[in-house]
Amino acid sequence: MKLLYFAWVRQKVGRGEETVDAPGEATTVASLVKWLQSRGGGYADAFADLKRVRAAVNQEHVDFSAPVRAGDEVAFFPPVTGG
Amino acid sequence: MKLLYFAWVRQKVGRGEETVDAPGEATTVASLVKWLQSRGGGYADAFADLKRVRAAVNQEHVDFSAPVRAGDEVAFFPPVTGG
Amino acid sequence: MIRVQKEDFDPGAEIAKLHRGRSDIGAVVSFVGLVRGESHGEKLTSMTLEHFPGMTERELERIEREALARWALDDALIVHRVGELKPGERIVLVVTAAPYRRAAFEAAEFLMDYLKTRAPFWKHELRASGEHWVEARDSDDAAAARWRKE
Amino acid sequence: MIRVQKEDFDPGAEIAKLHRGRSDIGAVVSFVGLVRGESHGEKLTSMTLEHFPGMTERELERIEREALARWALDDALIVHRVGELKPGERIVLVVTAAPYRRAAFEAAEFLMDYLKTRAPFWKHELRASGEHWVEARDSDDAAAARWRKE
Repeated sequence: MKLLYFAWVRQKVGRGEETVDAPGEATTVASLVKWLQSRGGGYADAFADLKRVRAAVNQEHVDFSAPVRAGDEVAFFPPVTGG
Repeated sequence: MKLLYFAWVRQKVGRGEETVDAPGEATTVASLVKWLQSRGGGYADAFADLKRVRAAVNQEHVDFSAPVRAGDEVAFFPPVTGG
Repeated sequence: MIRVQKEDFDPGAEIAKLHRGRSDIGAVVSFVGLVRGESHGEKLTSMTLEHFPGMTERELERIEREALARWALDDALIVHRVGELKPGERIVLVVTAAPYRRAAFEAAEFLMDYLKTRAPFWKHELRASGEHWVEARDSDDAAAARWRKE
Repeated sequence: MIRVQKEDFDPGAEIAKLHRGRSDIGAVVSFVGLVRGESHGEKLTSMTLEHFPGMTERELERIEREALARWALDDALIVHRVGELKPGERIVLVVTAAPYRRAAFEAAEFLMDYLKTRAPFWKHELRASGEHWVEARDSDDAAAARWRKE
């Protein structure tokens, strides 16, 4: 699974992307986030307040209840501020 | 009193402007129009359907109930269609 | 600023002039009105815009003043052409500049709606079937009525 | 058409490109977003726009497609810059072309409201007090919610 991080989520995690082997129980965005939080350090910091984090799976905006599976590209970022 | 005519009102009247000595009873736009209608010909034609005619006194849009006096500039025209 | 002129105008240059050298403006909205090549299902040959010199400028200034009073605008511009125009030619330009986009959008729509119903311009069309004065549209009156204060 | 680029754009040229050689367009509305020189009461030194390459283009295309489906538009254009920008510089351009003005105005506002809440861009500001990520504004969510169909 490929993970992407943008803006301050990227800064807190300390990298822009990585490929991970998420555990079998990470079947939704929410459970994937739970696993990431458990890695501590920058991850715990980036995902400390989930009201401030948004997700996209394969470049589509999704809720945290959306399913994820091996091979997906999952991105985490703050609410967008373009325009 | 100076009278101005625009668009098809001008075409029907047959001129763009004229200076007139309106009779004493022409104290409002409506009574001025009544007098103009009485002149017949192009005037009767131009002022046949007053729902289609608008007026301005001294370059301000007015209702037909607005007062007019000697020295005023009174303009008649169809509803505007710019833009 | 308002201008009534026979000559064409350059929308890009007018937009740039409004915000160049300033950093308080966050949003610039422009409207360009063009002569359409068809009218009442007929091919349009040309359109001539007649106006009431003097009153036109006064009405446009009044409309612009009202927009500047009602919205938090940094600046506004109205340019309207008169005389003969061909299909595809520019007729009118409205530009509004504001710190934020909502005011710029609303004020530009307001300026167009008011201009359409208050500024003394009249369109005369030359079409296949002959010459016709354009009739005012009820939809323009309705659009202008939206802005009337309660 | 949509474009994401580091380079500046020319609003006048883009407006003209959209209607040149056509006579079915009666109204062209444009929006230009600019970097303001002040943020949170502080002087802004510069702003850097980060984005999600790939998803940005997909989202902008999706938003444009929705506008073309909802309004009677002849054409539309979105250009958004990325990278470092100084106060007064252009950030974003939206242009809509339609037979009549109401559709052009509404669609341009819709494109901006949706772009602000859906396109994956993030603004990073360098201010007197240091570096700050711009926070999303509730007013932008409210503006986008206006267009949600019942």
